[in-house]
Amino acid sequence: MTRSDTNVTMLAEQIKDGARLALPSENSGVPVAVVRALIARGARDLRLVGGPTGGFAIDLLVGAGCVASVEAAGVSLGPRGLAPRFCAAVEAGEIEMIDSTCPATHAGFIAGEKRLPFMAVRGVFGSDMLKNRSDWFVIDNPFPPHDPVVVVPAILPDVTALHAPMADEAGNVWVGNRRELKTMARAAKQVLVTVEKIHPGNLVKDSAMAPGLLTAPYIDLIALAPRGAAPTALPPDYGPDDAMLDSYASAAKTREGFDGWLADFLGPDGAA
Amino acid sequence: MTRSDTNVTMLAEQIKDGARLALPSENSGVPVAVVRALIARGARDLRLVGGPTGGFAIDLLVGAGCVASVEAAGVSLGPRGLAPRFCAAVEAGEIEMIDSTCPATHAGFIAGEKRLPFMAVRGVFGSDMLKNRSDWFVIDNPFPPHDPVVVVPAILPDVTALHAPMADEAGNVWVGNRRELKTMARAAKQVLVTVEKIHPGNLVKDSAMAPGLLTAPYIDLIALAPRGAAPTALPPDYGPDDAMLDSYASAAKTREGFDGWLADFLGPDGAA
Amino acid sequence: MMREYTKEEFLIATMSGLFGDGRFMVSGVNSPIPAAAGLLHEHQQPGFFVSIHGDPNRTPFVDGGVEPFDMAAQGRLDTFVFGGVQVDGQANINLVSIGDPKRPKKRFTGSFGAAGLYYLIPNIVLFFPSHSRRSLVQKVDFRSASPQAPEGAFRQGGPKWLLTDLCLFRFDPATGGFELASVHPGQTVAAIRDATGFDFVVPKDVPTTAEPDAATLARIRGDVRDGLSVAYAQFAKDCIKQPGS
Amino acid sequence: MMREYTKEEFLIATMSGLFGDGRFMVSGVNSPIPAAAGLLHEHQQPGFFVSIHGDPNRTPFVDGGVEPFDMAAQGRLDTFVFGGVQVDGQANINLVSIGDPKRPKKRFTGSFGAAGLYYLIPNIVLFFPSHSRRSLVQKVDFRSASPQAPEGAFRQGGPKWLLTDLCLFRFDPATGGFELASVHPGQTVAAIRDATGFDFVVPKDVPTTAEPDAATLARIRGDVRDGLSVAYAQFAKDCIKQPGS
Repeated sequence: MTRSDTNVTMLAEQIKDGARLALPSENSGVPVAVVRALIARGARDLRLVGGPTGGFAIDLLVGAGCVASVEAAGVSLGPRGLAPRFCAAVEAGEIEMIDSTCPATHAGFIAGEKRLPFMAVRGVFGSDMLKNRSDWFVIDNPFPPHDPVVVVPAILPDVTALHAPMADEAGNVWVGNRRELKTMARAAKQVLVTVEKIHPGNLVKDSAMAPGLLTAPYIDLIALAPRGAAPTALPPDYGPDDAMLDSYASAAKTREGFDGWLADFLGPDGAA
Repeated sequence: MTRSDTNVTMLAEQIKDGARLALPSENSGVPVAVVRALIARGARDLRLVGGPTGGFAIDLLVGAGCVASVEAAGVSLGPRGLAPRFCAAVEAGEIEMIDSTCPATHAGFIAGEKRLPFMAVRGVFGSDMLKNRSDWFVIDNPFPPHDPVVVVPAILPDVTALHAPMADEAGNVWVGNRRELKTMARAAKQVLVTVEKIHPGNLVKDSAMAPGLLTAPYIDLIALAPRGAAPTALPPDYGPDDAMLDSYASAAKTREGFDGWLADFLGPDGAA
Repeated sequence: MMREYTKEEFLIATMSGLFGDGRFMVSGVNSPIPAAAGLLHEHQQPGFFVSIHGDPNRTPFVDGGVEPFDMAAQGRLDTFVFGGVQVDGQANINLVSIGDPKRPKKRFTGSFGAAGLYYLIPNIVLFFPSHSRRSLVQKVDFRSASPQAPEGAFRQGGPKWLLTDLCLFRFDPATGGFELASVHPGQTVAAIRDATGFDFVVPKDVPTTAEPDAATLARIRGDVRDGLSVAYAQFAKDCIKQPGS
Repeated sequence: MMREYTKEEFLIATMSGLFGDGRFMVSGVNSPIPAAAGLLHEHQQPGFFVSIHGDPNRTPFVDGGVEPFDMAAQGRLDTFVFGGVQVDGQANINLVSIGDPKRPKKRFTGSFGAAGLYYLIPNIVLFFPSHSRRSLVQKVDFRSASPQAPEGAFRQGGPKWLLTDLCLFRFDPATGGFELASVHPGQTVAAIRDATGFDFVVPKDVPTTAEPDAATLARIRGDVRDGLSVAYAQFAKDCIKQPGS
């Protein structure tokens, strides 16, 4: 086992069973290496929050039996269609699905980042999310014209885990234009990051790179994990592994197919 | 008159007398060239909003008689002490001062950026801003524990004007880590930008530079204005012009001193 | 040369005609026809620009997932196309599930941004390319987005059109229902009634949806096909004819 | 060697002792003594870091002016020093004006972030280095920040100490008033009463504020002086002695 494997495993150990775990949307820094370690460990009862949506990683965790609930504005395999294990688990009543809508999840994370109790969001009226969710409701705008407005509570995950193109030696992580990752991280109690590589020096002093950084004070642990987001894409470093995602989409249509695919994915050391 | 002078003048013409004009905090991209053009034109009744504070430019505009009101969390010359024309104008009752506090102004701009009617802000209780401002008040948090929380309305300036290190040929402006400039721009009805230089190509495609961009869709007009923020600093391009700021701080202590300094600053063509 | 076009080419041309005089459209995940219609509209409406998910040259966002929603709130996002599993006669759309949502017969993706954007984007086109009583229903099983708000609610946009493979409906915000705007070539009002699970208004004269002219088809098979191939190479190849054909 | 230190060195050493076991402090505009006290505290408290306005190597913010306020809300900003024009016996501070604020006799800068941060930062030190009845008043003319909130208001911080050039007060959130914590060398309780416009509690035994020891002075004149010179070269030169003196 290489040192970086050890680190990813240690990092995944920080995510306790039952944790409320926020994960980036597809192709936005999904920490697949950590997800793999969680499955290898046999993590249970995770309460996932998509940022604001999810894909391969959520489907994988659900299929592997690690998940109690999913809060997301959408879960899919993108161009490959529905997320088969996620859909099957919802249909079988095996997980709780907490449907959201993107701007409401963003608002919840922003409120979390600012430790505000709530934030308003435009629209959402008439939707069944508003009807079904006891934690969303309509108040009167306290300002003229005192129109009804939907408010949602802060989202404060136990852990936000993400994968990024690089960290620097000072522990700053470059997330580029995925600004919502900063928000999700700052809203969380604990922040775990895997990266492609360690960049020498301190990127805060690089005026071009600084605006894309999630800086060291927000981060609890960093581990090296080359291609740690694969098979999902990590712009600008790499695109999706189409062959692997195709094989997943096809295999995961059935329970048996998924189990076989997962065994291959975990490899011979995969069993916890 | 050079082309860039013409452009700054044209750009300043967009700012109508009486406009609610948001300006960046000191050393964060203050559009001094535009301020100079406003004074040369004899602009009147501007309602300035500091982002969230102000310094040299606000003092200059106030001293030149261009200002009806200032909304800010603070106005000062930084290491050079109080803003003399601003203080004199408040003491003489010549301008309306609308005192704010930094996080409330930030919250107002963020609400403006999202076109939300209001936003909550932590603290602020017991302050005379809360007492004096009819547009700030306390509501009950709609979520448990239903604690009192201060809410402030969206700030929607008529114009946000700023100076930046560069624009690219596609009209994107790089503001680097001055994230609040993006927020202030997106909250405004009109956005006017001066820049040090035009960068070839399209920086949206440069993953390092992209996170620091205010992109073209948000911007109404761009004009070249080399050293357009001087004598204030424009990191990372240049620091403050200490000699000029020292001479200002000293001269502006009196009405006569200010008038003489301003005449020099405007130059022989300065009279509108 | 009549009818010398694919179903997709017809829908691209028709949809493009619904995009009006706005300036900015975002086409979401898995939306080749809306993306193509946006590209076509760029030629028809100077100043119009379509952002295409999956095309890095057409992704002008630099502040992550929040930015398009803030842009919509700012009135900078004029046009959007929503699909779904079901749509009903009140323009409620369902992207979530069939059956009881707590224990659905069939689960789908989720609502994405629809519930918010439904109040912010002036020109929303609902696109259901498989017109049947299973997709155009009396009442959706789950409301992912609804135009039905309490009185006085802020609204700067909403659904305007419902385009299917059989016809085009116009949504009337005053009545909260659909009116048949045109029937596609070869279709009849009766056939559309048969295939539709909700009631709708039928005006006295129902025009036939215009067929794309030669210039439009040439444009679709030229610039649009090229531009679309960045994000949707397979679709462009399979569903749009070769240039000059 | 007794009293072989400047007034500023004494205040730096004393203030540093108030910074407790927090990890992150931000020192604002025009705050050389707080900045120096922060630098000194870095040596006394492992893991402590002071951000200094004007020192690019000590400005870890990458998201503009909002970030420090969000950090404060997140509980990541432990220590802050506020000054002002006036402070009263209820720890209200005034950074705005003397007289009627609508038409003040004297206008100052404004409240900056104090009104919000007063509820978010656990360890707030008020610093009024010119102790007199003009600055320590019965009732401030303008409340830039106040700890007086409605019942149940969210509060994770507030003023803890009031340091002047004559003494140190401790703020008691239970009574909402100040208690004399120590008098600086050479001062008396009576002199402090004389110079103070508000009432305060005087415990039976009032200690004298400790003087900085030789090691502390050496540290101030060494690393602290060097570090401070980036943002406050003139102050470091004028108010801190040469190393070894």
